[in-house]
Amino acid sequence: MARVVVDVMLKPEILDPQGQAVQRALPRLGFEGIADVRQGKRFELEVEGPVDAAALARINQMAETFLANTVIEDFTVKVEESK
Amino acid sequence: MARVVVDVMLKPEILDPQGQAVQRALPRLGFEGIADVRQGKRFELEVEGPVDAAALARINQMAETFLANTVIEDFTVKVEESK
Amino acid sequence: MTARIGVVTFPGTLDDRDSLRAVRIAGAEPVSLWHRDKDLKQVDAVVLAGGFSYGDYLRAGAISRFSPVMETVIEQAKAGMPVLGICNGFQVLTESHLLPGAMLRNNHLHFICRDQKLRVESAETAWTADYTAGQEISVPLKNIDGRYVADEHTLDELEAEGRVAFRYLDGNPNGSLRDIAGISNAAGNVVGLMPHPEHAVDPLVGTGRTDGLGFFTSILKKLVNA
Amino acid sequence: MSLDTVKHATETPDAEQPWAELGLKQDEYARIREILERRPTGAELAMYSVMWSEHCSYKSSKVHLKQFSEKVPPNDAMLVGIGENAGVVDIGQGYAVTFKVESHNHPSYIEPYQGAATGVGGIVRDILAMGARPVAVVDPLRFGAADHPDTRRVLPGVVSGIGGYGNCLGLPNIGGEVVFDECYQGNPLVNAGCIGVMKHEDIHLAKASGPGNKVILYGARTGGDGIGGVSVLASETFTDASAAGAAGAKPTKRPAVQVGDPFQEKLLIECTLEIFREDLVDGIQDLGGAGLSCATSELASAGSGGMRVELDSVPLRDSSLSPEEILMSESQERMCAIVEPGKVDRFMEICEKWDVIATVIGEVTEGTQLEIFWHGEQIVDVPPRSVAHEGPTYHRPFARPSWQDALQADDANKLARPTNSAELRGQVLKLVGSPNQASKSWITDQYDRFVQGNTVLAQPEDAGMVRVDEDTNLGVAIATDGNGRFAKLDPYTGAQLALAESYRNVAASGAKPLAISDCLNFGSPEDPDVMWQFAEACRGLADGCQQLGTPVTGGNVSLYNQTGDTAIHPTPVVAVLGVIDDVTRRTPVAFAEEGQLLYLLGDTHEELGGSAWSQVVHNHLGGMPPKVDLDREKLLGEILISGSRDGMVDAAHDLSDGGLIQAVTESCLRGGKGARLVVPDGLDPFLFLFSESAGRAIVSVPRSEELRFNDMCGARGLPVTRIGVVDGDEVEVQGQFSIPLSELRTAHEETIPGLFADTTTA
Ligand SMILES: Nc1ncnc2c1ncn2[C@@H]1O[C@H](COP(=O)(O)OP(=O)(O)O)[C@@H](O)[C@H]1O
Ligand SMILES: [Mg+2]
Repeated sequence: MARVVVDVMLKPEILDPQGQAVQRALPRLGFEGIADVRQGKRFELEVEGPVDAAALARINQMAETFLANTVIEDFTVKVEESK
Repeated sequence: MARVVVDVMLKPEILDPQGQAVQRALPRLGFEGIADVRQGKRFELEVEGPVDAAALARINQMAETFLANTVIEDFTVKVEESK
Repeated sequence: MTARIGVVTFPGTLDDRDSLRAVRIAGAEPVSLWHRDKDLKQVDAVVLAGGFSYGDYLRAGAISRFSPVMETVIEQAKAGMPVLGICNGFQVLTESHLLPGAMLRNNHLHFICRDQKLRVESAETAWTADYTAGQEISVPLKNIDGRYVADEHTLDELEAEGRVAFRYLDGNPNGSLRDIAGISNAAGNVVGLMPHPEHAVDPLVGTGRTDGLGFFTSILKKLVNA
Repeated sequence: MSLDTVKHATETPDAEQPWAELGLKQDEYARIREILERRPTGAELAMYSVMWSEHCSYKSSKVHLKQFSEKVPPNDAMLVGIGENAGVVDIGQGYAVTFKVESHNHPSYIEPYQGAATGVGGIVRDILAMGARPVAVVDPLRFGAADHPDTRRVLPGVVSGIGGYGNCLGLPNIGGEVVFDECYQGNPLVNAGCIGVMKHEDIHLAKASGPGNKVILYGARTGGDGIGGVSVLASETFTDASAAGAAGAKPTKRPAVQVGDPFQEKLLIECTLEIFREDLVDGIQDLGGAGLSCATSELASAGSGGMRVELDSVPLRDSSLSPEEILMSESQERMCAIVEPGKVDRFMEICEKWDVIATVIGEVTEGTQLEIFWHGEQIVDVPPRSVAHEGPTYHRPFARPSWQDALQADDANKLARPTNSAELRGQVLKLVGSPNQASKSWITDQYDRFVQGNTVLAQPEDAGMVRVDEDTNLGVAIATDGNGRFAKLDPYTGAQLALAESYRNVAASGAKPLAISDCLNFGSPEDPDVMWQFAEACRGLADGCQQLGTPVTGGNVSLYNQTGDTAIHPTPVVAVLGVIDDVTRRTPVAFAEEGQLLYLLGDTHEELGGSAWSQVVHNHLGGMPPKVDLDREKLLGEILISGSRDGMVDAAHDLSDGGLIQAVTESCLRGGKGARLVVPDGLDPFLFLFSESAGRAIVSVPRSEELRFNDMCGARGLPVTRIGVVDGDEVEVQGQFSIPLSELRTAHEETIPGLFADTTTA
């Protein structure tokens, strides 16, 4: 079984208060030198069968129509080794 | 500036209601062949200065104590090219 | 003669009983609709009630949008049937692209429950005819994903076409762009808003106001006079 | 490793067993061998160890809890008493109400969000299991010092966990408490309560009877989370527990904290209510602490005794689980029902409608043993009573702590008091803005209080109130209170003060107090000082309930709330449930009408021991807590209830922490109206404002009702003093000082957001 990872992040122009809150908290916790933080979602999909071009096309479509809302989010699809 | 990505996922034995909800919805949307879905968080950190061993050690510690709660979550730290 | 107004229950919908009650108090006939049924039981209008359908997992409204009942609701809404989306219902409407834009986590990241003052910006929609433009009302607000966003072009278009139906007053509670609390589609039959008019129909409970009843009397009059 | 079957256990009597790692004592293990007349199998050992843990067996506390049943006050409202998932009381018109408070303290320290969330989930399932629709939740909370860095981690997580779960279930949160004290630094208290409503005929009990009836497990799949949660988290000192949680050290390598799925629970609620409506179950039990071990043994024990379970049928999330782990798993959002064979199909249909997984895992048998099978082999063969109801009982030693006298001798009435009115004014502002007295709306605004459309009163009112019947306006009210500072000074009195305050809050809202539930939060029972506090608190509560006529219907004990040798303040939290025939008669706290007269009901004494003033101004804890007079509380309650019913009182607010000035400030800010106060003759202005004498309330009375109200108090013998009038936009104490409402509001409302608004839980 192969693992495909879909990362979904807010578009750069959309305010990301979660990322900002993390960033603001860092100095207080003693972590300096982080100029920006963005927080998004990571989906790990365990795919049955081969991850060929057809499968990837389907996963791209799934990300586009469902896993991400492209009004506000961008996504990337990557194939990973499964454990 | 370099980008470091911290992925935080629920440990495998911990219930992941969000991932399950996504997985259950997929067949209804016409996407078959996904055996499992886990949903986690992705943090993109823009790091000032060099991402050397010391910086990575600090980021690891930040992930361990703040970005993840290691009672229920695992994390990985990766250095990425910045755009 | 009265009108039949349907209220959809998705798994995780919470305010369906309140919406049915509001419909009844306004004098219309409440009809429960179930997410798995494509059949809308001949209702004249539909309310998508508040709550956490599918736990709001993935994104609020993202999973419900694909339910069988929504297939019919989307089709009928495009044909002119009045649809009101309250809170989670509004999120379902944006996810379904019946209304433009999207809902995001509140800028302060917390769930917020409070009595919220609004200005009714448009009395031209199917659900607001009993108000006057500029009227100020207070209804409960309660959500964590209530921040309305859309691109500048869309926002300008909504303003120009008079489709910003409600705006927050006395402080923006969640970072919604241009203080937008609710919008309508171009035809005015589909309206979505984050605050909960169905919780403001009985002076005994909630915040003790009845400012929300106008939504339900508006639609009833429109349907009965049609 | 080969399977440890009953047969194998009989053949290998001397095999080593990890009873100590599982938290059992030598004599407890010996007792198990005696019951079974052989060594237990691994699965049996697992069951006994979790069921005989402090959390499930109440082994240290039950000798003291007995009093709640023995000293039962005369009251015919009680339909189901202590011993079931929750008690049930009759509220008239054919309705019954069930309610209970439980703790989720230790998990909430380790993982604040999920610990608190699953705490709400657990108590809601208890209420559901009684046959009731859950209608509201409450959350009494205690945290470490407000400005301690770790409180910034724990509080926001706990609050979002309670909100995240409760809001998603559609349960209005109508009350609770937030208290800060450094004694809770490593041991926050996260108590959660729930109220449910049903018709009398819908009451369900947790028992399995009727041989041939099916045992159905439904809800979430069983996973490897929370294994041994009760034994590890609730029965050991905290240092061990956090190590176990963090490192997953014992008893298995799996974490003892669970992630909740409120969406699944919402489906479980709707599905279960539909199953009740069609009368499809004979007995039902929720799965909470100790999971299937608890549910199967309790159902069997309370029924005819015999049950056979095929463990292979349990739907799993993780196929690698061992049978012991399946029995111990505390996966959330599961229920277990006993169903007649002819009703199984319909039961399954309803589960399918709600997308809830349901599986027949066994059946009720003729015998008297609980028998569990795995891959066709028998791994458990026990008398269920011995697991569920006949656990060990400890008579732990207790003794009045050696430091108690010195603490009580350190009299707060001797602390330096303000010497002029400017100082008095300054202390008022300091008090109303101190973390414990400040407005909690930043927290409670994160909870949905409107959902279900029946909320008549919610925080910051004295009591939460929900309408039960839309046609008759019948309603119920609930308040929870506890003051660990008072209990530390004198646990007997402290427990009674918690009861009195909660009772007073319910009465102030206009409802008649009916019954109580409690959550007893204490340190280690192995410390005789703590055990004395516990014994005294139980005695005080039982005596108090007897005198007030309000029975204890159920509750929860949380022990081992301590860090090293230092225990938390003894913290009995008491929830009082009241009934009101017509919710339109409710009394809010807000002073809303200018010109109305303000009256103080009750007597004010020199009582500053444990007071908010002594804490805020002097950081002091010593002396004696205020005296309790429960007959007076009862009389005060009757006056408040009559005043509301007969329209003599427009607003009422009980006096407790912070004294009169705190209550006046809250009522003024709530109504947006000021007040002019006159210090009664013969009373020191400082004591008038800050004393915390019990049995008092302030009321706002329309001028037209003044005579009637005074006559009523006079006739019944309740001291009543006119103290001022609702007026203007400042609080003025004549001859002393005045403070504009805006200044009070800033002091009162900015503290909590100032401390926590910028926190983040990544
Ligand atoms: N402090 C207490 N006061 C009264 N009853 C209590 C108290 N603690 C526990 N009980 C009762 O003992 C029984 C067992 O408690 P518990 O184990 O919490 O219930 P459950 O098995 O539903 O979790 C319940 O009926 C509960 O109400
Ligand atoms: Mg229970």
